[in-house]
Amino acid sequence: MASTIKVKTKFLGDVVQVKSLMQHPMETGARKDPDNGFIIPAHHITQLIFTNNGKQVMVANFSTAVSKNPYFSFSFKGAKAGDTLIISWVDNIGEKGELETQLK
Amino acid sequence: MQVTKRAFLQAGVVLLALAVLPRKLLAAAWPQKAFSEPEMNAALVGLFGTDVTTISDKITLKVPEIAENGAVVPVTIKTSLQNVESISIVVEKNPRPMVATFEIIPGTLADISSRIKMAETSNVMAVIKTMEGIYSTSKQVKVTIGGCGG
Amino acid sequence: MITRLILTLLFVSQPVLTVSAEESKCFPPGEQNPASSPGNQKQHFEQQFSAAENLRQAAASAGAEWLKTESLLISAREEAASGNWNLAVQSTAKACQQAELALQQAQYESEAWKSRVIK
Amino acid sequence: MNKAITAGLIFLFTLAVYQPAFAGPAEDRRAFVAYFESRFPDIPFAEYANGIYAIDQDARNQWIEIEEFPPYEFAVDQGESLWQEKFADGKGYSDCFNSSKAGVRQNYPRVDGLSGEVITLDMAINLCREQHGQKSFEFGSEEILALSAYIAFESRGNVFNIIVAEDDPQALAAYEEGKRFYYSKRGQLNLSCADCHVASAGQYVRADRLSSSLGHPTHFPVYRSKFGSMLSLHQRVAGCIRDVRAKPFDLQSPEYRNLEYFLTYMSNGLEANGPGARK
Repeated sequence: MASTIKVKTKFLGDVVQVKSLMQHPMETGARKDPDNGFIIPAHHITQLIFTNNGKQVMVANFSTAVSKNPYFSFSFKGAKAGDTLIISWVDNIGEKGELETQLK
Repeated sequence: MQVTKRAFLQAGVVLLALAVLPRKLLAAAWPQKAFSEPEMNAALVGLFGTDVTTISDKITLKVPEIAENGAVVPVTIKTSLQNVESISIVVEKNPRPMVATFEIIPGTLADISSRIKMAETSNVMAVIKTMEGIYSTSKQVKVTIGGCGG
Repeated sequence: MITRLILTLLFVSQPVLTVSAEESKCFPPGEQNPASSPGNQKQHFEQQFSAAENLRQAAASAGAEWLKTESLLISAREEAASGNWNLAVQSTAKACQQAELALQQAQYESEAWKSRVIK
Repeated sequence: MNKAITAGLIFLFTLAVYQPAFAGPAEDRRAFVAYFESRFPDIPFAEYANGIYAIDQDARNQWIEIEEFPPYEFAVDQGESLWQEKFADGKGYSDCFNSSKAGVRQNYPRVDGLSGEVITLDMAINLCREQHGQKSFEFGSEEILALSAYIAFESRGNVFNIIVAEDDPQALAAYEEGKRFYYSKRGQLNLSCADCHVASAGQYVRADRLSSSLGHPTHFPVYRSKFGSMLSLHQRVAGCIRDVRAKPFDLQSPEYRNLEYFLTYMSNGLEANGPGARK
């Protein structure tokens, strides 16, 4: 089973740049199913958290207005190659996704 | 002192993190109230306790002039303001204007990018909360009804 | 700014698609509803419908059927089933006209496309 | 004037103005490329592979942002794992595509020597499955889009080289059919592909700018933000057909395959750069 998260990291001097992409429908709860006309219930990531070697480096809080298959990028200092970066998301119905990667 | 208090909290978070990692998410609660407000000022109050922000030219908000597709509008926000605590994206005319808010932890740069949905042509506001205050800058993004997709 | 969004498409000159009343194989909708008896209405509708359906199929086999022709005929059937003869007849007439124009378009295009090839 | 002279004059006149409707494919392509080069003198040839983003700068900037981390990467990953699966007889896709996934995209569509039919990449994927006793995928399904996305990704940078052999009547007939389809007006709006994507390329239709046909097929399949999913070239064409208010044909119908053959031949020399990201 492929992960629901993809990540690319790059060192720029002492800063590491993290780009991430999640596979998630990000349903707003206002959209109708084109097949039957029923409202599709809201289903969206609420929090996306990045933890480097056990230290939280980013907490992103999302509403339904973040695009489908969300993209998020940020940068942080104080990391070195080989550090373990954990990316995890949780959504409004309790589903979760997680990916562990080594910085390079 | 604010800095000390923050450092103390930070240490607490790390300890907690060590205790419950790897599966548990430990962030502050998801700001449900701010995210459900249908009106921009109320959304700002929901998140910051006030809707008053100081317009700052130290914030760079990169958005397209005309969105190719309102469902996927690239947004980049960065700032040279110091002691940044959070960055938020607010779309004035969205049904629920608060789009996302990012906690900037010490060591993390105040420089983020994402892609957001816009219901119609609207001002997009980048709000930066620092230890000193709440700052913002806005830009209009036009959202058009497509023709046939090119 | 606004001018950028205004339709600026300039299409090359187009033939006007028309089928004269004498040439048309479709029943004009006005003559379709003598309302003498329910049996007559049904019979007239069925005649009109099969003329339209034949033309639609001819347009389809020429690869030229228009988007809504079939759904117009489907809704005509539904209206007929509930006894709304006027609506049934109107939908059928519209579908028939579309099919006829589509066929004319295909016929015209069988040669006309050649003049558009970039040389 | 006597009748003989009149007839003679008419004959000479006919000779002078008569031009065969059939120009060779190579000649067609030169004229096609030359048209766009004179229309958009500032756009280098290779840029046409990027579709509308060769023409529209504001849209291009947003596209570049999407390409920072394009959502089609999930489809490429899925396609890779599908590619590696073995069929019941122990064979795999690499046995059908000459052991190599690279160097595939740019050779499709091609004309099958036996049947004379245009074989597109999507069709070749299914033919491979059938040959090895597997059920074929539905055209437009997630699986076939993922596989074609992966194959396109692995073929990136290779240059399109569609062959229409001038001594192969079946290939020429398929090419001519595609060309006829391309230039024929259709639908309630009475528009041909060329009306929008040649004569009006770069112009606005409501809020959208029309792409140029040169380069149309190079980047498919694409991730369409509008749908939040992958889309094949034939699904895109079906969208156009619907937009001119004509009834669309089935995916992988002879009409669309012939059109793809013609269109891709027109784009020979451009790089395969799929999968793409579009609004």
